[in-house]
Amino acid sequence: MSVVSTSGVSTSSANFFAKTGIESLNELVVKFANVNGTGSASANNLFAKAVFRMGLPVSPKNIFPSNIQGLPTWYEVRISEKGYLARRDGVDLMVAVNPQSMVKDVQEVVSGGYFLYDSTKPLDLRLIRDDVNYLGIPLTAICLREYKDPRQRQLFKNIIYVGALAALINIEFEVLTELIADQFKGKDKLIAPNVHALELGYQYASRHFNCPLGIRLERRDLVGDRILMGGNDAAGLGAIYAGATVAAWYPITPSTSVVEAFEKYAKRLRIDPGTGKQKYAVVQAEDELSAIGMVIGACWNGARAFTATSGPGISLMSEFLGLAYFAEVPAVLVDVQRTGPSTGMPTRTQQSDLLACAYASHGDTKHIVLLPSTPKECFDFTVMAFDLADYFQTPVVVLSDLDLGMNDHLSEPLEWDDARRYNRGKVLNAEQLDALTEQGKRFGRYLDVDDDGVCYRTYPGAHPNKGAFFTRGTSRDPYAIYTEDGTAYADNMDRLLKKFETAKSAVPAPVALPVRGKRKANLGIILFGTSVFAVEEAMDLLAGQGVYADALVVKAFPFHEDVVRYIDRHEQLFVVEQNRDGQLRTLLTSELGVAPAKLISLLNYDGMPLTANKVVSEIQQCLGADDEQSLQQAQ
Amino acid sequence: MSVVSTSGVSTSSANFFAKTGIESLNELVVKFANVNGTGSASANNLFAKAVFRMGLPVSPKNIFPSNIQGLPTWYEVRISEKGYLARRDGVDLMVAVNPQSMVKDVQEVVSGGYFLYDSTKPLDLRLIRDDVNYLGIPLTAICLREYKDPRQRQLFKNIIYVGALAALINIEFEVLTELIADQFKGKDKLIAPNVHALELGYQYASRHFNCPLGIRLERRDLVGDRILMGGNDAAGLGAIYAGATVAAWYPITPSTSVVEAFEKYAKRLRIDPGTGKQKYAVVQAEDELSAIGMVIGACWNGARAFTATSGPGISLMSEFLGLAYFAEVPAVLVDVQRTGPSTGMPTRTQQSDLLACAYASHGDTKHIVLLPSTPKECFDFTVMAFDLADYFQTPVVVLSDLDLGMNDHLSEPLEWDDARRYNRGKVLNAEQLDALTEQGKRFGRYLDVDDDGVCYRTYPGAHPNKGAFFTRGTSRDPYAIYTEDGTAYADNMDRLLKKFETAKSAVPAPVALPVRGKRKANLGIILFGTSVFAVEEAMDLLAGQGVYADALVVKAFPFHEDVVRYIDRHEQLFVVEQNRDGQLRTLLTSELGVAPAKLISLLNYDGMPLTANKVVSEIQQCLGADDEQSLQQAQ
Amino acid sequence: MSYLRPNFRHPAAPVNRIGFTEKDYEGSLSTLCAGCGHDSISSAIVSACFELSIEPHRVAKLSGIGCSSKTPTYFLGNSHGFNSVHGRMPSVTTGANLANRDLIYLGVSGDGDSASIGLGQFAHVVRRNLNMLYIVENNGCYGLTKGQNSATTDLDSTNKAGVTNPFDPIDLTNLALQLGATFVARSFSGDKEQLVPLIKAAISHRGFAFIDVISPCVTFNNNPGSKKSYDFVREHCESTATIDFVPMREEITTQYEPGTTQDVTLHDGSVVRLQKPIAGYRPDDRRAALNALRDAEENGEILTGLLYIDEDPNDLHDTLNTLSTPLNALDEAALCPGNKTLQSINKSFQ
Amino acid sequence: MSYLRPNFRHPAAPVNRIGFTEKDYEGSLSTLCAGCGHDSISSAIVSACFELSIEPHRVAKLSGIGCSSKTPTYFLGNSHGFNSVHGRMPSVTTGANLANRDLIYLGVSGDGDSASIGLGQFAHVVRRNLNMLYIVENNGCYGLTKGQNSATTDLDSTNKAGVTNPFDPIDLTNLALQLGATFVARSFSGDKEQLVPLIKAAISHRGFAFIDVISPCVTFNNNPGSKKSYDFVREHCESTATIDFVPMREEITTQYEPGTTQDVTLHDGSVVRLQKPIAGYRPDDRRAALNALRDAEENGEILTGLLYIDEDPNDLHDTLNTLSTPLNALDEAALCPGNKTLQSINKSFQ
Ligand SMILES: Cc1ncc(C[n+]2csc(CCOP(=O)(O)OP(=O)(O)O)c2C)c(N)n1
Ligand SMILES: Cc1ncc(C[n+]2csc(CCOP(=O)(O)OP(=O)(O)O)c2C)c(N)n1
Ligand code: SF4
Ligand code: SF4
Ligand SMILES: [Mg+2]
Ligand SMILES: [Mg+2]
Repeated sequence: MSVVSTSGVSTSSANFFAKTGIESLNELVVKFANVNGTGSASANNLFAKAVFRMGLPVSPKNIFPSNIQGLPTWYEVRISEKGYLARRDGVDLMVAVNPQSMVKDVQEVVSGGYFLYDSTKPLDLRLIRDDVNYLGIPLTAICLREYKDPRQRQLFKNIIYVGALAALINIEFEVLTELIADQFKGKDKLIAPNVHALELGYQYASRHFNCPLGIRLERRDLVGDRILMGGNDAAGLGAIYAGATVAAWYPITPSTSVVEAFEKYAKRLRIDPGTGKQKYAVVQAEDELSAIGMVIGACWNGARAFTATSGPGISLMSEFLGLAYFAEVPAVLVDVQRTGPSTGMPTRTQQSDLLACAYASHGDTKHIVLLPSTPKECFDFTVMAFDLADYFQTPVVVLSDLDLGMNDHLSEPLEWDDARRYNRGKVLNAEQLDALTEQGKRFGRYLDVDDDGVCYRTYPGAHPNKGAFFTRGTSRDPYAIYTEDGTAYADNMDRLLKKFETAKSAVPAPVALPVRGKRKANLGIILFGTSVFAVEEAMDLLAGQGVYADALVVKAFPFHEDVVRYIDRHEQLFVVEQNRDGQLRTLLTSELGVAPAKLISLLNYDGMPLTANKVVSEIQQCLGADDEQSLQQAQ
Repeated sequence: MSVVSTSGVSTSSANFFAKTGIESLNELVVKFANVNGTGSASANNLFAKAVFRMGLPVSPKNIFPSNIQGLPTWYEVRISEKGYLARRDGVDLMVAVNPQSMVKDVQEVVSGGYFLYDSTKPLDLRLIRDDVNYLGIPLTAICLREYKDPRQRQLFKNIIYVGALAALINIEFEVLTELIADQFKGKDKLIAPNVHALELGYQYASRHFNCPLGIRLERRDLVGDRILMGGNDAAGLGAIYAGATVAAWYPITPSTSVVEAFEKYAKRLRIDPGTGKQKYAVVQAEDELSAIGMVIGACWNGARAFTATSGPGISLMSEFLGLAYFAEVPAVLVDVQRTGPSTGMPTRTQQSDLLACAYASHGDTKHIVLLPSTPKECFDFTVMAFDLADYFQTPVVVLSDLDLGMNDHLSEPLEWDDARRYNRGKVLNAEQLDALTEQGKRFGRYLDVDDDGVCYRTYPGAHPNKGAFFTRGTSRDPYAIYTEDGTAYADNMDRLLKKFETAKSAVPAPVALPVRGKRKANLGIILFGTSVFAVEEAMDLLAGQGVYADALVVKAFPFHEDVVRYIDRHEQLFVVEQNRDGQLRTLLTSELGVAPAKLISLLNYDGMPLTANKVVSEIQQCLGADDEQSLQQAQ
Repeated sequence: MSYLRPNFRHPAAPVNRIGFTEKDYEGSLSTLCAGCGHDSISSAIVSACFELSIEPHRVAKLSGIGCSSKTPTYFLGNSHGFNSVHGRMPSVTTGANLANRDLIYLGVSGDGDSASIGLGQFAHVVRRNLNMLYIVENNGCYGLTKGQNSATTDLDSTNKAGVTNPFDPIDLTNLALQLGATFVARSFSGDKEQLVPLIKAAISHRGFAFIDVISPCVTFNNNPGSKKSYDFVREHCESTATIDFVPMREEITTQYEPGTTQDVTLHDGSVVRLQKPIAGYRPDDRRAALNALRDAEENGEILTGLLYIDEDPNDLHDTLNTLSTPLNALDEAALCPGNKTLQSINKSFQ
Repeated sequence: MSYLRPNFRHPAAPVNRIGFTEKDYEGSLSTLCAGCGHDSISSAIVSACFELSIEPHRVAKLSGIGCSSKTPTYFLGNSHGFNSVHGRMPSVTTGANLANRDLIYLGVSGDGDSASIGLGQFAHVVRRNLNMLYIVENNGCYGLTKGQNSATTDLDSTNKAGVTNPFDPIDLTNLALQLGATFVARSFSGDKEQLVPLIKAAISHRGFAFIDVISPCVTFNNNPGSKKSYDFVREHCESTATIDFVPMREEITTQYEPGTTQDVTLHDGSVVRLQKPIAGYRPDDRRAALNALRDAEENGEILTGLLYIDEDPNDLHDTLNTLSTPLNALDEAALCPGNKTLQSINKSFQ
């Protein structure tokens, strides 16, 4: 039966309930449709954080435009006590406060779902679906009544709907007030007004709707000591812990917050108590070519330095990456991928810089690329990147993406072993240089002394008359002397290849995702980065349909030998990637000699994070009905 | 018996003959060891051109340092009436006029070969091999006697040894004098002194040695109407014939002479007779980023424009290449490859930019790459590049290399069909736009009207109020309107892929090299570019050893379907490339799904052009003794 | 989202010499922040082109990347536009101009686009005296990437993120003068009275015309140090570490007499002091212009107006002596030497 | 191939304060053309470092790509060197300096390297006032790529390939002054009397020191328009279309008094007129320096000497307020906050 709202403020003809409202406990998707620049971000974060504090796994996605103010922006929150963190199609509850996008927004609501809107003005009839429940709240009217300052009216509108949600889906109000208190610690005068706004919404909802709805939350103890953090914060923090002292960068979405995080923490943790001076330097360069040049100069001179960028920056840095590869200078880059090519969709995610990074620059080059899937891995791999760059004297790219970098993710807490020491690699100091001479040995910058392709270097100024050498992008002999001799050149290129081989055992090993229920897997999946969330969920769904898969999450290029083993164990593999051209598949075939026929590409490249449904449907489609049978028999 | 030279000027203790001098008619390698900046180039060219004019196939290679004056430089000339144009190891006659490199030079002489040197000073004893024939000519002394001006002394020294060679290996003297006459037409006062210098050398040699030697030349009629030309000249000329009107470039070895040739011919062939004004514009940009930007701007605006560069330039241009790919703007690039990575060996050859060009820029991109093997193909493919770029509205790279571009090659003569019309692709003019409106159709810049992935474009200013659109590197809908809609983005990316598919049938087909002697081939070879010369010769040598191969010279990326057919016809293939990482093999596996196991890499990457011996020995080694047997039985 | 003007067309709207109304020079809706100075510049461009009776399709609009570089979408909807890559508009425009010398080239850029990543291309397009109008919409920050300092940010000013700029700003008018620009001007986005005539003059100039337009970023030029600095809303956003709140703002306009100076208060309360040269100022002396710039700078003033003009310079086409017919209009007949010539070229290689 | 000096060491060679002979500051053999101005600059650098009694290993040599950029191999053989990529020496030097503020940074570049591809980096390293000596070995052409015109080539001058330059040259000293450089000088490669003291002063300057050294390219600054233009050998090479003949040349030297001007005849007979400021010239007034430059330019003279110096500016480390200990000398203890802190950071994300 359709209940007409009795809102004291306005009555919207459309404010009624559908025959059946969906029922769901702790498994739902709530989506906020806002206008950017209206201060909704803080309110929406508050919502997600509250769910998190109720012990429920939560995964928010910010879907924002490449502009600053006035365009539609969405915040999609998946809550799942099953622990699924991937995006899920279909919105159970849409908080639609942006008239521009309402037509689109209402279509996204699942049948029987809920549509919360500002009922100050009556609802446009085109928006009415008879299988959706409409929750009208006169947000504007309430704000007009409550606040004088037009900007406060706009700001608190957001807090009010969060208050309403607390009533509607049963968020513990104390959790919200506690969060407000935390947030405005020190600025106490801000606390009361925010709590008041929450109450306004809470009360309105409780008064006008029978709360809680069929979709609601209940406290659980499912997040343990996990944290809710963005990958860029974690990467920036990783650079702090790894001992990076020089950061050179050029602003670009979605990587900007990596260096911003580094600087934020450096201001707190890297000021010399005695002098108040900085134990770090951050330079906003004039462009990406300059940024990577500074990083290479600093690393050449014995500091740990890094830059953060995105696709266009990688293209601009490629000449310098070739220099660092060939001249063997360490460098650390964090590439937070966005949708390419060119400027593409700067505020959407993708995994399409893999080839550009692995083979960056003209000539024969190969670069170490690390592939994190979680904020914790963003932290760990960034730390590791500095050790690898120093040890192998070559650029190392930490390949993140917009989804991982800019969205909050539920992640294992960060850890640091205080016994850990930085591995600065093969660097000779004055004493060692003198010892060498005593042994009658001559220092050769590019001599493969240890037969692992990794040579010894010295820092400028290390010794008054020993160990100085000339670094260059041109061909040179083992003693760093310029040469155009073909054999010397080829030997050096072979050694660089050997060095890359050596790196295989030093990079992080892939992570296996076990088959569900102690079955034998009848197919395998290879993936990297943020595809892991959808694949984890898809493996459960597939198992439910009798398709048992195991999976391997690749963590680095060059490929660890475990990748080879995994591939050998399977006849048929799906390679899941968020790009158009199957870039990981290309690397697997060309670097490991895997028969392409063995690798089926499963691609997602529309800029939105991968969903489990997409994985399941593509795999089912590909297996086809009959295969599916045979698979089931096979069990 | 050792004949002591009776040179009137100086007697060199080392001037004797070995027991046995090699004998060879019209099959030899003559190498000149000079100091660069001493004017030897013109003399050495004279030598090669003379051999060519005697109707003999000749293939000179310039092996020069990355510096301007004072370092060793070599000019290696292979003469082969069998028609082999590849480099060949081992020097039959070394003209050693550079003391710096003599130790190395003498080692390169084959046993029984000849070593011509300046006997003004006695020969260093360390240079004496008892299996080499030494020909001492007091070049410096002669010049001191003959010329006052020190610079003329230096210059004519080179002409004198050419005169001597005429006597020693029997070059027709009239051919030389005729060449001098051609060269200095208009500057007649230069002719006599040059001829005189030739005679000085000729007479000295005839007087002091029993000329001709066992290695000598005889006129043949083997070159027909072929030309002796460098690939860069041909490419520059191709741009003239293709109607290029804008050339924007930045100097870099070995591509500089492409634009220089374009400008040289434009000055002759592109001046408007009436006004004396230029029907072309050449701009030396401030760097490669600017050069490709200008090319893209000009092509966007309806002109045909190109740039020429080498590896480092490709790296710097990659951001712009991604823009042109995604925004669909034509552009033509000539990449004359040198030895990478980074600055590498700027004056040595390599084929290592293939991947950097095919997948240039971040994100999912694929670019059309044409692969010429000869100057004629440099001309034809450059012309074709402009048609392909216009038709497919995308960058096209003509991938040459230092060997092809800067060395003279015996080539089929250039041809032009005067009936040929430029294919400017799908461009709508004012009338067509009006017609469209009359048909009630709306112009959509990115509408796939013909279902081939190729859309219609308009030039700026085409129509007062129709057909204007916004070109951008960001995502847009079929009507060129900015969008962040995932489906619109993905559809567009799929169309770009479809367009690339369409291109497969438009690019030049591969060229098959038939098996020798009507045998059945028992192995296949895939190659591209300048590897063809060594492979042609190797196929003969292998046939002589009972190994019968056919080969396919790939001419373009994306791969023509004939490439697929060829690969399917063979169980086992050698992929011959002049790079370290097997870049063509990578493209074949990832783009065609060929099993990597089927493709054996045969790589040469020391910066020197590939030799037939290298190909033969690697193939034999790989086949192994027993395989070889089985192969022979198989016949 | 802000509109350049209401979207309906007044029946009796005034038409120009070629029968177009001002509306015919507009573009699509702006997606910039309400009150953004860049929108004022867009409407000034619209007015200038309308008043000059330019055929819209004879204009090519080019830009780099940034809020400023987005604006070509918001004016001259009947002109082709090219939103290229960051900092590279000058090279793309150079190529376009070489291909067709008959169009009017309007390049729009930002201070980040031109003074940082694009400084090299800026300097070299000036040096080549390309026939174009180059407008830098100078807001002293990186708007589109959320307000980082740019190379034109004032020394010691603090941006919304609280970062104080320790470097001297680059004055692009100064640089343009040094590098030989033949038309150099500066104005303020809100001063249509000054800006529109300058744009008209620049378009009419045959050669490189540069206008540095000070264009406040209402969102990120939000200096906490300024007098209006206590701000409930800002504190709220700061403590939630989200800078996604952009209050609706009015465009800032101003109007003042030649020879006078004018203080303009920006949205954050900070003040810029603009100066117009005295009536007698003769903009034909490069050196005088440079000194005038320094004088103003030393008094903490920003000199606006037409600073320098060389009435009739050689543009790049003159320098290269290219044909008067646009190169993109030449066909096979005009360009291809034909087979006979080719055969004689073959001879020279035999 | 030319030698900086004979390779044997005189027993009684004079030693400096720290007991080094001049030879200890030399590098490997130069592979530049005989008589190349760049070699003169290298030996001036050697003398300057010797006279300043610098420990060679405390110097880091950096360069881009070009004949000029090759020279760091030819001096200070006991110093680390970095021959980076074309036009990017400034950024690499910036990073190096940030890593270790205690070394002396000597950057060598060419006019192509700095005024064309590298102009943006040049401008921004000036703006940051990096503590370094930046030498441009200015030969007005691209030597290593065989003599194309560069952005500093004189207007209307014709190069060896016969191409006449139609563009105004960029004066890097002028640009450096505009952009706030704190030490700006110009000299001539052959004028050791002027050059050596300038290099010493520049090295001693704490901040960005720029020296534009005019350095003739004996091979490609070979102007057929000059009086010596009839040249048998050149004609020979021209008609054979090979430019591989480089006559042996003597280095050009000169010496003249402050306040005077001096005509220096280059190898091709063309003349440069150098001027030294009068004794009273006070190099502490940026504006005066700019005007002096223009005066000289207008008289067709090239002003040399120390043009401007700011005795005690803030270098980049002062601006960034970095620790006095070099950053590359800090270890885990100094840099890593440890697990306890990390756990409290975890809390802030719960
Ligand atoms: C190569 C590259 N680097 C970085 C970016 C990110 N980016 C976009 S706009 C911008 C700066 C814009 O500043 P400005 O030119 O002043 O324009 P405004 O937004 O201030 O008008 C940057 C750095 C990019 N798009 N491309
Ligand atoms: C990215 C890139 N583009 C082009 C080149 C080719 N190149 C080498 S040196 C040089 C110019 C050198 O000129 P300059 O800096 O004046 O040095 P000079 O040789 O005159 O001393 C160029 C263009 C290169 N090495 N790298
Ligand atoms: S961010 Fe600033 S520059 Fe960008 S649109 Fe908003 S106000 Fe304008
Ligand atoms: S080419 Fe010119 S700059 Fe290069 S070494 Fe020779 S003389 Fe010097
Ligand atoms: Mg800006
Ligand atoms: Mg130079």
